Amino acid sequence: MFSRILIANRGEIALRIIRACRELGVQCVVVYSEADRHAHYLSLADEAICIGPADPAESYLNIPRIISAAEISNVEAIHPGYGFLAENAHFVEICRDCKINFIGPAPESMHLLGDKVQARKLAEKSKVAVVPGSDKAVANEDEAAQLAEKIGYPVIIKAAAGGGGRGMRIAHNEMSLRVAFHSAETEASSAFKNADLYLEKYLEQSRHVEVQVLADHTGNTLHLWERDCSLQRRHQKLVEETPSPGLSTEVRQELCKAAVRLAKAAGYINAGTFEFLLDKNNKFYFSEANTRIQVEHPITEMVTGIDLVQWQLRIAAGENLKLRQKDIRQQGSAIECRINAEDPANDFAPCSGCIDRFIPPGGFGVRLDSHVYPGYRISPHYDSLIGKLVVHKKTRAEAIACMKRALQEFEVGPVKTTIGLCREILTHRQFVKGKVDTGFIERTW
Amino acid sequence: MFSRILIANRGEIALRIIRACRELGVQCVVVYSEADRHAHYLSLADEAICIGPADPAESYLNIPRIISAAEISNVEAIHPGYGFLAENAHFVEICRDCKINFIGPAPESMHLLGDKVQARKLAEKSKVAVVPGSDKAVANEDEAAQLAEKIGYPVIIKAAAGGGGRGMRIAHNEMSLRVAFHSAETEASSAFKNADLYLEKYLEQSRHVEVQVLADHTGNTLHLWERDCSLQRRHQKLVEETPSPGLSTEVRQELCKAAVRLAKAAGYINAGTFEFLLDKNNKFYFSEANTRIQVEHPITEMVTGIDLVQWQLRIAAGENLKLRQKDIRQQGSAIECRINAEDPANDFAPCSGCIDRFIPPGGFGVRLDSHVYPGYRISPHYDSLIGKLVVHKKTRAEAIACMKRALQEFEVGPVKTTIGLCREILTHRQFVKGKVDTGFIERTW
Amino acid sequence: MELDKIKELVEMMKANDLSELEVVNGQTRIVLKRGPNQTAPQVIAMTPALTANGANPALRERLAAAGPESKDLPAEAAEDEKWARIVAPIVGTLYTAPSPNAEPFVETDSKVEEETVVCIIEAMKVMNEVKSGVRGTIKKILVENGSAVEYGQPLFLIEPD
Amino acid sequence: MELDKIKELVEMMKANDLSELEVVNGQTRIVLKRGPNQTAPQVIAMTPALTANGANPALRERLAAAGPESKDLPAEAAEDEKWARIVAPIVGTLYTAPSPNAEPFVETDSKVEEETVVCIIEAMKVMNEVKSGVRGTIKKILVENGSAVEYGQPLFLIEPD
Repeated sequence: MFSRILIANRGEIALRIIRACRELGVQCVVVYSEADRHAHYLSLADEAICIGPADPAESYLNIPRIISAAEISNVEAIHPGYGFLAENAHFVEICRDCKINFIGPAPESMHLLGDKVQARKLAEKSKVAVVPGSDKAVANEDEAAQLAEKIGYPVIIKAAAGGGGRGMRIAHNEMSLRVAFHSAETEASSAFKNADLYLEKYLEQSRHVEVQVLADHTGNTLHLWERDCSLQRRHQKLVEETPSPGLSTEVRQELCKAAVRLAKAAGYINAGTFEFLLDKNNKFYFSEANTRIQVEHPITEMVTGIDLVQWQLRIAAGENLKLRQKDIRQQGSAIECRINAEDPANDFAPCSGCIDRFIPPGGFGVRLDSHVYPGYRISPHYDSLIGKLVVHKKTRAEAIACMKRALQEFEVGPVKTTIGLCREILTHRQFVKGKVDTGFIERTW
Repeated sequence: MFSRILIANRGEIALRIIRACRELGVQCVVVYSEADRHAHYLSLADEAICIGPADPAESYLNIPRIISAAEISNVEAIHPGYGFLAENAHFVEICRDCKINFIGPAPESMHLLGDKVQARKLAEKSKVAVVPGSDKAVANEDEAAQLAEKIGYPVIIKAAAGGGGRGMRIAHNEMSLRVAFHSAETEASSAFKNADLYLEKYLEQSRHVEVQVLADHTGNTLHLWERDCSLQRRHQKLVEETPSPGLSTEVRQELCKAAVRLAKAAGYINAGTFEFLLDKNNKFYFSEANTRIQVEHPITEMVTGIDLVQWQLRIAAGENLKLRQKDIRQQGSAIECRINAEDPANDFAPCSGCIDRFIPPGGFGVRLDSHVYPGYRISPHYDSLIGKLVVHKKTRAEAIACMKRALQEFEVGPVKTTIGLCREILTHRQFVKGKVDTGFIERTW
Repeated sequence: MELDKIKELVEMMKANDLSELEVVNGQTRIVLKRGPNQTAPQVIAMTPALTANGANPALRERLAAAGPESKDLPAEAAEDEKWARIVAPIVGTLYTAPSPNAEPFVETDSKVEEETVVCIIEAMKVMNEVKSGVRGTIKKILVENGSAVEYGQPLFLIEPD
Repeated sequence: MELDKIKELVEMMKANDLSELEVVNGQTRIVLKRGPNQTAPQVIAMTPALTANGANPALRERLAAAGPESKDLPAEAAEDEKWARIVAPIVGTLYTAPSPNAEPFVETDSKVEEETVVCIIEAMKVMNEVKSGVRGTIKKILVENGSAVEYGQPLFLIEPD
């Protein structure tokens, strides 16, 4: 195991990695920007190094500053968390050049899976269905219109290098396609410095179901079952659960095996997620891979009892999985609600400012991952996630009851949050029946 | 199931019961004294009723006031929590007379098990070993001295009606016995209005191991495995864990079966605990029964996945256990640390006053049961427990690592707490090896 | 302390961005607090209400309103402050008259002695008489016949002689 | 207590940026608080140090001491306040001289121009020259040769001309 690592991230995921390090007895150094100078989690690390001003480009996204911090703090590895540099293959290559271990997959797998066009080819080779769509980047508007005509509307435009919903557009006819193509191109170009777009059929009333994978250097590639993340708003996940209420045992098995085939085909090592769309007829299509730990990883930890972040460190340090597939059981039901500092009444505008009141829920079945405490200041420079509320109970009905009471206990002020919306979702008849799809939130609220 | 119950307690256990009610969809009314008027948990109940001033005799221990509150709030049952009226058979009889369900065992079992002399007889009939000692209350000092001579020093004097360490004295010779007898008599008389004392051999270097039992009205009596509560200071438990590191599989099975025999012999219904001492030779002796939910119940919930407080309500409402013994598995390892507002540097004097800083730990494996939040005022009228920090992991080693990092994260101020002492205990070689006994804390700190 | 004087203090607080002001002068005590978002200062009567924002706003309101040291409305506060209160000594069901068809024990403007029974509280089938404890005039009846009252709940406002 | 007197106190608070004021005089007691978030009056450079009580006190001290807004000692603070600071523009290893055996770029009392190189910070094998940015006299060197510095860390105190 490493004796000392650097955490190149902030907020709740930095704290999550600090916790894993503490439990493994690994020293951790966390970098921070000036905006995070007073964040409490810094004091829980063994060292904290200021790397720049609030602007992510000058701090958390700045490769030279992070590598320099790793060098002066004498670490053996860097954990990138999620977001920022987590899926930047160039950063992984630089780590390799500097002889610093990157806690994640090799840059080759990242390149392969990070490019959506290449990932589709991989899926086809692995006999995993993909949504009908373009086999490569669409050259221009006219080509897009032609293809859309062929596969049928509605279609979705995605940035080849994208993630987290940015650069995505849905078009229901040629006119809206042409408009969407331009704005997606601009957004992709500025967000990812890569204007490549591709196009696929938009599956209406589909569920978003993803599979967690862990793989070691010997090729032992295991799945940790699925997560259902259908509850999204503008492609941003809001409520996640496992097991997925929309899967039969057979489809679940097929789906998880497909993810393992994909991971093996990509030579994948470490923790990763393979995302699928499940259509109305329970047919699933590979959508994309996330070559990093995901925000919603805790629900998988709860039902399997396996600490994913600890395993990320272990695998990166050369340890092999002692587990076999049949040891990984999906016990009980887990739900996560993302608590964002956003104002649902004001089109989910992010709220910044000081959190004066913060009374978290607790008790049996409740887990909270949050870097927030009374007096915490939300910086406008970063995302609005202030906590992940997770419950784990024997049955889905009990998990829903537990989440409802936990949301009820959770007090945050004066900033506005998604707590109230989550309560409404958990109470909604459709959610309780397990009959939701990716369009549910936008149709309903 | 009941539609509405009254919670006749305060602090963390009142909150615990509120949570169980919320998840079951049962309305709850909580009583409070003037000292608890501003406690946050009151706002989580459906109704809160002030029943008197801070002095427990005028509020939480006052039967007429609690019954009157139950009457005006139109409830079907009363949950007594632990402490206060929880083991008061007279209160249970009054509830029965007033046609209010008492969430706990029948007064007859309570009488039988609450009297230590009768409980010993029951154990002998059930073929469960008891510590050598008096078969009935010791009449006076001379009789005590005579008996002590017969069974051999050291001996322990206990109040027949006692609990929670009050009225207990250890004597190593006749002189100390005579002194101890008098002070124990005075204490028992004032604390329990019953001066009866009994005497038994004091088992040195023994472990305190107790068994959780659940029994329904049909006689289905199940154990939920054991808890090891050897880490005590002046007979007050401080750290508890399950499974007990001091038990072999055979002894564990025997012990748990003995508890079930005792529960059946007492006609016990609802949740209860049977306490045993385990001597150096792994021989166990029945010590006493607690006819209520216990402070340390969460560790049992973590390893079995069974919500004990919800089952208390269900059983009291006439529901039968759907479980069979073989369904109840002890999965992983759980530890609880009691966080008390006490100053270890000042002989554990309770601290009262305002808690300004309260940053609880979180993340994977951590459960916190606490009614405290920043701005909470600790009243000098009640016990000093401000929270129960519980962890649950696959192995004992992982649970210890998790507890250590959770204690490290936990910030409470300006009042002094037992957090630091718990950290020292969790780090101590003897604890890590699982080699502690009931005298460990007092010998070491 | 005249009302005008309080008004002036309030204006001064606003103008100077004061958050809190306390003046004690012999028997008189004035506490004024101004929140960051409030335009008008609140007169606070010593006891902070529950700050909770939890399950049941109705309960919170009830708790806030029913507390022995709280007020219904800030406007009434100053006036009510002058009067003494008779509070519930026990929890139970309150009756304002000795029997369903009888006259009430007291009404607004009733003169009472210290030993005058002002109401009955039933607890565990026992009727407990509540005495005024103060000699004076009943100015306000705060509870209805047959209602449940909790310990310490204000029942009557009385102007002592 | 006259209103005028309170007004005067308030003016004084404002003028001196006091956040709290309490006057007790026999029977009279006055408490005034100003500003929503201020708990203490602002004196010199307030360092919002980490309030944490967590894993590593050493780190906390280091963070508190190393922050660009912090001071070594309150006593020195007033004096140091007069001087400008040269802070680290990047994170890396600082060298006070161009090579191991060379003379340092600057010493205490060195005169520097805006363009004078005062040290080098190595980051990812690149030597980055740090220029004074201010014309003046170096009064204090806060870091040692070869030490690791973080972004914004004060390196030199300089008395501008």
